Amino acid sequence: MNLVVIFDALLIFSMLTLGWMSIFSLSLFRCIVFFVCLGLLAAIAWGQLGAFDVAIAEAAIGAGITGALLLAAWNRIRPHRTKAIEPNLTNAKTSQKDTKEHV
Amino acid sequence: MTSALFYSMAGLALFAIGFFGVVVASHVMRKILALNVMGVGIFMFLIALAKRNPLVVDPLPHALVLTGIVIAVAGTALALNLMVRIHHIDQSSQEQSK
Amino acid sequence: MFNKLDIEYDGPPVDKSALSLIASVLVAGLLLAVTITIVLSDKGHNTGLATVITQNIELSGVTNPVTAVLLNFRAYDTLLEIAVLLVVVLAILPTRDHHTPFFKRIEVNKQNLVLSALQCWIAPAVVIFAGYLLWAGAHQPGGAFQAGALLAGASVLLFQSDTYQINYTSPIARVLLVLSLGVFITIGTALIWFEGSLLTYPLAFSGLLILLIETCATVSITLALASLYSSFIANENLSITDNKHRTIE
Amino acid sequence: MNDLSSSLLLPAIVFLPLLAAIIAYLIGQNRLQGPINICFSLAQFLLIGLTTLLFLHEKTDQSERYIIGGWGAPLGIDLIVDGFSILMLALTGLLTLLITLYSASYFSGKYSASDKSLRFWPLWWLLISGLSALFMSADAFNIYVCLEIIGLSAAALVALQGNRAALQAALRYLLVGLLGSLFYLFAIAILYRSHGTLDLMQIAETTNHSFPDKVAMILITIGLLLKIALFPLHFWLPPAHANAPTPVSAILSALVVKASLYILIKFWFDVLGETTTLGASQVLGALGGAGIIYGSWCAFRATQLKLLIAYSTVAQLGYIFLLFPLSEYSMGVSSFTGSASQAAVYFIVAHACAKAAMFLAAGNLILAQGDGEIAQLKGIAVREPLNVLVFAIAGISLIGLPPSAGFIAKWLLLTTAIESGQWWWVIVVITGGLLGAMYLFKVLSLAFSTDPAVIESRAVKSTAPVSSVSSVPVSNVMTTVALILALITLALGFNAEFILNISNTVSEVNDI
Amino acid sequence: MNMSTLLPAFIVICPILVGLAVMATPEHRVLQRRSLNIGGALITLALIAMLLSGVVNGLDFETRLPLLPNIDFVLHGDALSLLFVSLSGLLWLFTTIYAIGYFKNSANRSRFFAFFSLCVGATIGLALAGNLVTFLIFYELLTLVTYPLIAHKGNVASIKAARTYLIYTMIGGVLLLTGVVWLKVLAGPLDFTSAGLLAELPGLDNSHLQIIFFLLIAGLGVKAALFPLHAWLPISMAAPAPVSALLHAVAVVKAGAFGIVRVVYDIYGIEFASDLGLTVLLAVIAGFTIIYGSVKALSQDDLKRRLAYSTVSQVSYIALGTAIAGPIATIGGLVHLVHQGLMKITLFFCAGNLAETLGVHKISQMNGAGKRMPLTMAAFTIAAFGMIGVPPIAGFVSKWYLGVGALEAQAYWVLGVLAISSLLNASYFLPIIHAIWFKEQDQPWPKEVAKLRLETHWMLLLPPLITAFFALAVGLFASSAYSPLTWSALIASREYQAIFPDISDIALKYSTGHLWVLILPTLLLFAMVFKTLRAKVIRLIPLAPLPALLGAILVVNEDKVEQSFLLLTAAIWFIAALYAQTYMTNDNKKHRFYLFFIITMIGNLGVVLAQEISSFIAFFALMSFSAYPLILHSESDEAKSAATTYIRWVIFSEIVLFLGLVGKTYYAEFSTNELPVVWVATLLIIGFGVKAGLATLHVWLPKAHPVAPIPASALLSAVMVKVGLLGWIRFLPLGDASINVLAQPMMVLGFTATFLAAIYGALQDNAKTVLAYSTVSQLGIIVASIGFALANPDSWALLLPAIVLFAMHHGFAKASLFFCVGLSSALKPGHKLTPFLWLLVLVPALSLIGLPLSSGALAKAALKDATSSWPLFSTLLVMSAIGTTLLMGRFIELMREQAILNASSAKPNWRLILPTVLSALMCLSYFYTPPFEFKQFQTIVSTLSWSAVWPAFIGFLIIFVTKKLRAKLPVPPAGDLLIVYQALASLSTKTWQIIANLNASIALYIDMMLGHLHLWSLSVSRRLSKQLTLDRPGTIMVVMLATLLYAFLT
Repeated sequence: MNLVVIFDALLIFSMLTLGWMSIFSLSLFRCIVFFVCLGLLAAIAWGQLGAFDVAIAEAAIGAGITGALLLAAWNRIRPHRTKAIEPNLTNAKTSQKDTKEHV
Repeated sequence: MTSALFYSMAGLALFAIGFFGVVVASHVMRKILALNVMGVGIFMFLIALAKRNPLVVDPLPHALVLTGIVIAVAGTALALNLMVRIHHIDQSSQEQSK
Repeated sequence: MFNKLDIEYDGPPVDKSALSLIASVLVAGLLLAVTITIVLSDKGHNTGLATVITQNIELSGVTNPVTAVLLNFRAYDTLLEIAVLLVVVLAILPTRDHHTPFFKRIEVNKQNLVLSALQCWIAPAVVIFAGYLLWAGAHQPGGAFQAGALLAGASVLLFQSDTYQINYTSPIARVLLVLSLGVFITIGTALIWFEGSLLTYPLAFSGLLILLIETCATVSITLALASLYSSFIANENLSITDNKHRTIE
Repeated sequence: MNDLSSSLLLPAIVFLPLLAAIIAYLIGQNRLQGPINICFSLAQFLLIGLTTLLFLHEKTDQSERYIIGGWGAPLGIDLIVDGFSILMLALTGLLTLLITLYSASYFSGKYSASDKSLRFWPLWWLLISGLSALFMSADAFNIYVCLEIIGLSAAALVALQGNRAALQAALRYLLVGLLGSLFYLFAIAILYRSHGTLDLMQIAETTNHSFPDKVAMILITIGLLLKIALFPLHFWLPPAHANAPTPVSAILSALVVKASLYILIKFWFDVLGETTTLGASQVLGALGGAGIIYGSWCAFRATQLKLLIAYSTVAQLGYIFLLFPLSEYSMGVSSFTGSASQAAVYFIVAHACAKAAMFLAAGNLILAQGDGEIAQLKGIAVREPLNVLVFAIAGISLIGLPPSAGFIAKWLLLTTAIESGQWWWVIVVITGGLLGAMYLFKVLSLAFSTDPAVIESRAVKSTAPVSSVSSVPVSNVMTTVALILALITLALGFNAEFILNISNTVSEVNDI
Repeated sequence: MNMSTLLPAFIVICPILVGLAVMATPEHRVLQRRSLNIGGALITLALIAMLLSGVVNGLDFETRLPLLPNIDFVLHGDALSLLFVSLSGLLWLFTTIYAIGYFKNSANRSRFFAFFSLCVGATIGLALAGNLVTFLIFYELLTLVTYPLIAHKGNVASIKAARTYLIYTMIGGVLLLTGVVWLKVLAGPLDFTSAGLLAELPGLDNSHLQIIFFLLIAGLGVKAALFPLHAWLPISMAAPAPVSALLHAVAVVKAGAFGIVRVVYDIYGIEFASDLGLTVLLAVIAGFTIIYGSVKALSQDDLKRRLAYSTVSQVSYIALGTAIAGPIATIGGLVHLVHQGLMKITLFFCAGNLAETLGVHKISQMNGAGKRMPLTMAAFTIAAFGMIGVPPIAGFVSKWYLGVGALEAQAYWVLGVLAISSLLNASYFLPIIHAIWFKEQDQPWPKEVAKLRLETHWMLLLPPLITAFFALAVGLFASSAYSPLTWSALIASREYQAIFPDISDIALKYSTGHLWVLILPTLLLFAMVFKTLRAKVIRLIPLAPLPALLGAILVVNEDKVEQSFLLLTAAIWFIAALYAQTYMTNDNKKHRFYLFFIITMIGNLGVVLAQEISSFIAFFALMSFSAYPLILHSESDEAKSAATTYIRWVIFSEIVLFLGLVGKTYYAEFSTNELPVVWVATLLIIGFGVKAGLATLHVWLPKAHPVAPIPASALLSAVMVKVGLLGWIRFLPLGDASINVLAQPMMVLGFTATFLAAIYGALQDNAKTVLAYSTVSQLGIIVASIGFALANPDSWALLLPAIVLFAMHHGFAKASLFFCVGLSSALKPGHKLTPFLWLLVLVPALSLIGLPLSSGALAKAALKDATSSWPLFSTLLVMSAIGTTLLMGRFIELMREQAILNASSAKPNWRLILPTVLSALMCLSYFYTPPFEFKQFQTIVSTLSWSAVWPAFIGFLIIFVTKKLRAKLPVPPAGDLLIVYQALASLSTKTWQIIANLNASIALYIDMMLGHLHLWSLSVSRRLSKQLTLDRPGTIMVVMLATLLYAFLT
C-alpha cells in the first residue's frame, strides 16, 4: 500500500463519482462542470499511466474544448430571464410536440 | 494486480455508467454527456491496456485514443449543434404562437 | 433511449418513464460486470505492438512513438479522422458570408482591462507554446492535435471579448479548413508516385513531411475547433438563416 | 496497372471523393456545383468500374491487399478487397453516379435553397469516401473511423432539411450512431487486448473459442445492430430516412445501413467466426423475421410516403438477417458460403437498387404533388406515370416478384431455407412478401384511382389562393435517374450469375 | 446463336418491346400508337407462324439463359406451348383492334395499351416457358401487368376489383412460389418434359410431392378460378371490356389452366400424378367448379358478371380434362383452352359492344338488341351456343372429347357434370338469346351512341365477328390437319406416348353425303341477310328443297332409308314452302319466319344426309333450335309458353343425346365387349324420343302445334318428328342384338301413347291440337315397332321398310291435314268448291285411319306382316285404328264447326289449295312409289282387308255416340303430362329457393361474423400497435444485450 496505489484508488473513485454526477446531477450546469473535472482527472490518470500525449490532448480537447462547447450550448438552451415566465406551459407544449414526432 | 488493471476496470465501469446514463437520462445534453463518459471509459480501458505490461508502454492504443478523442469532440459538437437548433425552432414557434 | 429527446432545461435528470427500467439496467450492469471479469480473466496478448513499433521507429522519421503511429504507421487513420472533423465543421458552419473579411478587429470603447491584457500577452505566448508543442511532437509528447487544441483555446479566449471576429466562412477560412486534408491527400498520393505506395514516406524526408502535415493539421484543427465553438456563440445568425429555410420550405 | 495491390486504384477510390469534397467546399458558386460533381461521380464510377474489372480479371488470388505506407499488417493499415467488398464498392460507385446526377437536379436551386446545396455536396462526398473506405478496410480501428465519418456525415445530411422533424431525426440518428460506434470501439479494444493486432485477418488467424472474443463479438453485434436498425432497435430509422432530402434517403437506405451490415457480416463470418453459436444466429434470424413482419405492418399503416418506404427498409433488413440462421454451420463455425450468402448478397444488391429507385421516385412524386401524404397521391399515375412506374418496379422487387432482383434474392433465400430444413423461415418470408404487396399496392391503387370527386377537390384546392401544397414539375433528369435504377433492378432479375460470380469469391476469404 | 435459339426469345420480347414503346408514346399520337400496336401484333404473329412451321418440321427451338446457378431461363417451343402461343398471338391482334375501337376517345390510352402488350408478352412468355421457374417468372409478371389494366378506369369499383384480384393472385403466387422452390430443391432443374420428370427421379418422398402438388395447384388455381379461389374473377368485371375479354379468354385465367396442365403432365407426369392420387381430387374440384360457376351465373343480371361466372365454369373444363387422366380427355381439356378462348372473347367483345354502343350492361336491358346490332348479336349467339356445347361449334368438340375421355378413364360421374353443366349453360345463355332476338325493345337504350353507318364502329364489330367465325370454324373443321384439335391430339400423344390409343375413329369428321343439295338453300340464306334482296329471295324459297327432291328421286339411291327420308323431307318442305308463300303473305314477321324456315330446312335435310354421328347431331341441333322461332312465331302467350316448353325439351334431348352418342362412340371404338350397352341405348331412345314424341316425352308436341303457323306445324308433325325415328334407325343397335330390357317398356309406352293420346286428343277443341295428338298417337305405333325390333332383331329386315313406309305415309297425311286447317275458312257449305275441299280433308284423314287403298293401309299392312311373329302386336296395331278414327272424327267435327264459325265470303285461295292437293295426292297409294322394293305388297289389293275397315266403323260410331257426352266434358289442357312436370318443376324451384335463401342467410351471417372479426382484429391491431410502439429502445437494447450474451455464452 504505497502512496501511488492510494492515489490511484482515490483517482479512480473520484472519476467514477464524477462520471455518475456528470450525468445525474440535478442541474445541467453542474453536470458540465463535473464532466470537465472528469476530463481533467482522466488526463491526470493517463499521465499516471504514461500516456502523456493523450493526457495533454484530453486536457485540451476532451476537457477544454468539449467543456467550452457544452457550456456554450448550455448557454443557448438555458432559459433566459425573459422567457422563464411560463416554464410549465412551454414544457407541456414541447412534450406534446415530442409525442407527435415520435410516431 | 497492477494499477493498470484497476484503471481498466475503472474504464469498464465508466463505460457502464455512461451506458446507464444513455438509457436512463432524460435530457439530450445528459445523454450526450453520458456518451462522452462512455468514451472516456473506453479510452481509459485502452490506455490501461497500453500499460498492462509494466515494463513496456504500447504507443498504439495512445494513438487510437488520440484519434478517438477528436472524433468524440466532433460528434459532441454536432449533437450539441442539432440540439441547439431544435431548441431554437421550438422557441421561435412559441414566439410565433404568442 | 434516444426516442425521446428532451431539450427542456428544467427537466428531471432521469426520464420518469425510464425509472422502471433501472432494474433492467442493473441487469445490464451485472452483465457488464460479468464482461469485466471475463475480459480480465484472460491474460491477453502480452505487449501488443509495442515491440514492433520500437523496432520500426527508426524508419518513421520521428522519435515519439505516438506521433510515429499517428502520422506514419497509421497515417491513413489520421487522414480520415481529419475528414471526420471536416464533416462536423461542414455540418455546423453557418451559411457562407463572402463579404466580411477573414479577420476583423472591432474597436470597442469599453475595454475589459484583464481581458485585453490576456489578449495582448497571453495569446502570443499561447501561439508560441503551441508552435513548440507541434515541433516537439516529433520526439516527445505533443503534436498537431494538442497544439491545435491549445490554439483553439486561445481563440476561445479571444472571442470572450468580442474584439476580434473571424469569419469562418470566408474563402481564406475555407482554404485553411481544408488545408490539412488537402495537403495530406496530396502528399499521400504524390508518394504513390515516388515510392510506389500510399503514404510511404521516403526515409530522408519523412520527418520533414510529417512536420509539414502536422503544421497544416494544426492550422486546420485550430480553425475547425474554433469554428465549432464560434457556431454556438454566433448562433443567432445561424438561426436567422434557418428561419429563412423554413419559410422557403 | 494490372495489379490491384500496387496500383493507384484502391486509394484513389477513397481519395477522389475526399478531393471532390474539398473542391465542392471551396467552390462558392452554386452554378458550378452540378457539373463538377457530376464529373467527379463519373470519375469515381470509372475508377470503381476499372477496379472491379481488374479484380474480376485477375482471379488468381481471391482477395487483394493493398499495403499503405509500406508497413504491412500489424503495424500499418492495409486495404483489402475481396468479392463481397468489390461488390459493395461497385454498388457504391453505381449509386454514387446515379444519385449524384439526381442531386445535381434536386439541389439545382429549383427545388431547394442554395445554401442547402452548398452544404450538401461536401458532406455527400465525405459520406461516399467513408463508405468506399469502409468497404476496403482491413483494419478494425480504421473501420471505426470510417463508421464515424459515415455516421456523422449521414446525420448531418439528414439534418439538411432544417425543420424540426428532420433535426430531431438527425439528432437521434447521430446519437444512435455514436452509441453503436462506442460499443464497436470497446470491442476493438478487447480484441486488441487479446490479439495484439488490429488487422482483421490477423485477428481471424488467432481467434479461438476464448471468452474475450465472444464478448467482443457480442459488443460488435449489439453496436452494429443498433446502427443497422434491426427490428427492435429500428426506432431511429424511419424518421431519419423519411425526413432526409430525397437523395440522402436513397443513399441511407441503399448503402449506409448496409455498411454496418457489411462489417457485421465480416466479423460474424470471417473475423470472429469461431465465436458464433447456433443460438445466437437463431436469435438474429428471429429478430430479422420479426422485423420483416413488423416493418411491413408499420409500412402498411404509414400515412407518409417516405415513412412507408423507410419502414419497408426495416422489413427488408430483416430478410438479410435470415442469412445468419440459414448459413452453413459446421464444426462450430458458420461460414459465409453457399446459397445463404448468395441470397444475402443478392438481397443487399437488390434492396440497394430498388430502395434507391423507390426513394427517388417517391421524392419526385412528392415534388409533383407538393405533399408527402399518401392520401394525396390519388390519381398521380396520370400526371407522373413514369415515376409511378419506377415506384411500382422498385416495389415489385421489394416484394420479391419476378422479374426483378428481389425475386432472385427471395428465391435464393427460400431455396436455402428449404434446403436447410428450416421451413419456418419460408413462412416468414412469404408472409413478408404478402405484407409487402399490401403496402405497395396501397400506394399504387391510390395512384391509379381517378375518383372524380377527389380530383375536383384537388383542382379547387390548387386554384385557391392560399394553397398549402405547391407542386413543381419534376425535371426529366430526376425521373430518368430513378428509371435507370428501376431498370437495373429489373435487369438484375435476369442475370444473377454475374452478381453471384463477383461475390462468390467471398467464400474463399474465410478459409484462412 | 441462330434462329432456333433466338426465335422464342423474339416472340416474347416483341410484345414487351411494343409495350415499352407504347408507354413512351405521347398520349395524343394516336396513329403512332395504333401502328405500333397492330404492327407489333402482326410481327408477333408472323414470328409465331415461323415457330409453328419450324416445330411442325421437327425443329427444336430453345432459348436458354443462365438465371441462377442450376437454374436457367428457358423458352422452349413445344407443341403444347405453341397451342397457347398461337391463341394468344391471334387473339391479341383482334383484341388490339377491338381495344382501339373501344378506347377511341378515352384518357390514358398509352398506359392501357402498354400494359396490354405487356400482358400479352407475359402470357406468351408463360406459354413458351421451358421450365417451372421461367413459368413462375412470367406468371407473376402477368399478375403485375394485369393490375393496371383492371384498375384502368380508376373508379372505386375498379380499384377495388384490382385490389381483390391482387390479393387473390398474390396469395396464389406465393403458394406457387413455395411449391416451385420446394420442388426445385427436391428435384433440381424443373424443365418441362413430356411424360413428366418426377416419376423417374428416385428417392423422393411421396407425401412431400403431394403437399407440393397442392401448393402448386392452389397457386395456379387462383388464376384458373378453381372453386374456392375464384371470387376475384366476377369482381374484376369492373375492368374495361377488352381487358375482360383478354383476361377471360387468354391471359390470366388461361395462364392458370395452362399451368395446371404443365404441372400435371410435364412435371409430375400423368401416370405418376394419378398414382399419387392427386388427379382424382383435382378432377373433383374442377367438376364442382364447373357446376358451381354455372349455378352462380344463373342468377346474375349483369351481363359481364354472368359471363364471368361462365368463365369460372368453363375454364375448369381444362382442369377437368387434365385431371381425368386419359388421353382423350386430355385432348378435350387442351382443345378447350383454345375453344373457350375463342368463344369467351367473342362474348366479351359483344358485351363490350353493347355497353359501348348502347350503354347496355344488364341482361334485362338487352331486349331487342338483335334488331339494333344484328351482327354483334349473331356473333354472340354463335359463341353462346358454342358455350352450351351445341354442335358443330367449338365448345361441342371439347365436350365431346371430354365425354369420351371420361368414359375411357371410367370416370362416369364426369358425364353427369358435363350434362348438368350444359343444362345450366343453356339455361343462362338461352334466355339472353331469346331476349335479344325475340323480345321487343321495351325501353330506350341507356346511352346510345349516335347511329353510325354500321351498327357500331367497325373496329368494334370486326373482332367479334372474326372470333365467332373462328369459334365456328375450329368446331366445324376440327378434324382437319391444322385444327387445334389435331394439335391437341399431337400433344396428348406425346404426353402419353406408348399408351396413346388410335383416336382416328372418334374424330369429329363432319361428312355429309350429297352436300350439293344444301347449296341452294344456303345461298338463299345468305341472300336473306341483305335487306334489299329479302323480298325477292322470299319468292324463291320454294325452290330451295327442289335439289333435294330431285336428288332423292334421281341420285340418292345407295341407302334406301336415306332416300325415303330425303324424299319425304324434301317433298314436304317443298309443299310447305309453296303453302307458306301465300299463307304468310300478310304476316309482318315473315322475314324472320322465312329466315328460320330456311335454316330449319337446311338442318332437316342435313340430318337426313348426315353420314355419321357428328354431322347428324350437328344438323339435328341446327334443326331443333331454329324451329324455336317458328313455334314462337305469333308471340302470343300460348306461343311463348309452347316455345319455351319446346326449347326445354330440345335442350333435354340434346344433352341426353350427347351422352348417348358419346357412349356409343366410345363403346364402338374401344370396347371389346360385343354386346350393346344398355344405358347408351336408353339414352339414345330417350334423346331421340323427345323428338319422336315418345310417350311421356311428347308433351311439347300438343303445345307447339296449335300455335305455330300452319306450314310450320305441318313440318313439325310431318318431317321433324321423323328425325327422331331416323336417329333410332341410325344409332340403335337394331337388327344386331336384342335389348329386352328396353324393348318391353318401349312397346308398352308406344301402345299406351297410341290409345291414350287418341282419347285425350278426341277431347280437344282445337283442330291443330287434335292433329298433334294424332301425331303422338301415330308415333306411338312407330315407337312400339322399334320396341318390337329391339326384342326381335331378326325381324328388322322386314320391319325397317315397314316403319319407313309408315313414317312417310304419316308425314304426307299429317301434312295434308295441317294444310287443310288453313283452308277451314273455305270449307263452309255452299261454295261450289266445298265438296272438293272436303275431299282434301277426307283423303288424308282416311288414309291415316288406314282404310283400304290408302297409303295408311299399305303401311299398316307392312307393319302387320313384319310383326306377325307376335300376334298381339298386330292386334293392337289394328285396334289403334279405332283411336285414329276417333281423332280424325273429332278433327272433321272441329273443321266443320270452324268452317261455320269462320264463314267468310273470301274465295278459297288457289295458292293454298294447290299445295294441299299435292300432299293429299301422296296419301293415295297409287301416286306413292316408295323407294323400297316391297315384295310382299306388290299389289295394293292386299290392303283390302276387313281388319282395315272395322276399326274405322267403331271409331266413327264412338264419335257419333259420344258427341253429347264429349260436349259436356271439360276440355283437358293440351300438353297433358306437362302439367305434372311443371308442378314438379315448380316444387323443385321452391325447394331450390328455400335452399338458396338459407344459403344467403348463412352467407349473411358469415359476412356479419367476418365483419365482427374484422372490427375485432382492427381494434386488436390498433391496441397492439399502440403497445408495440417500442418507444423504449433502451430497455430493448439491454434485453437484446442480455439475450445475445446468453446466446453466445451458452
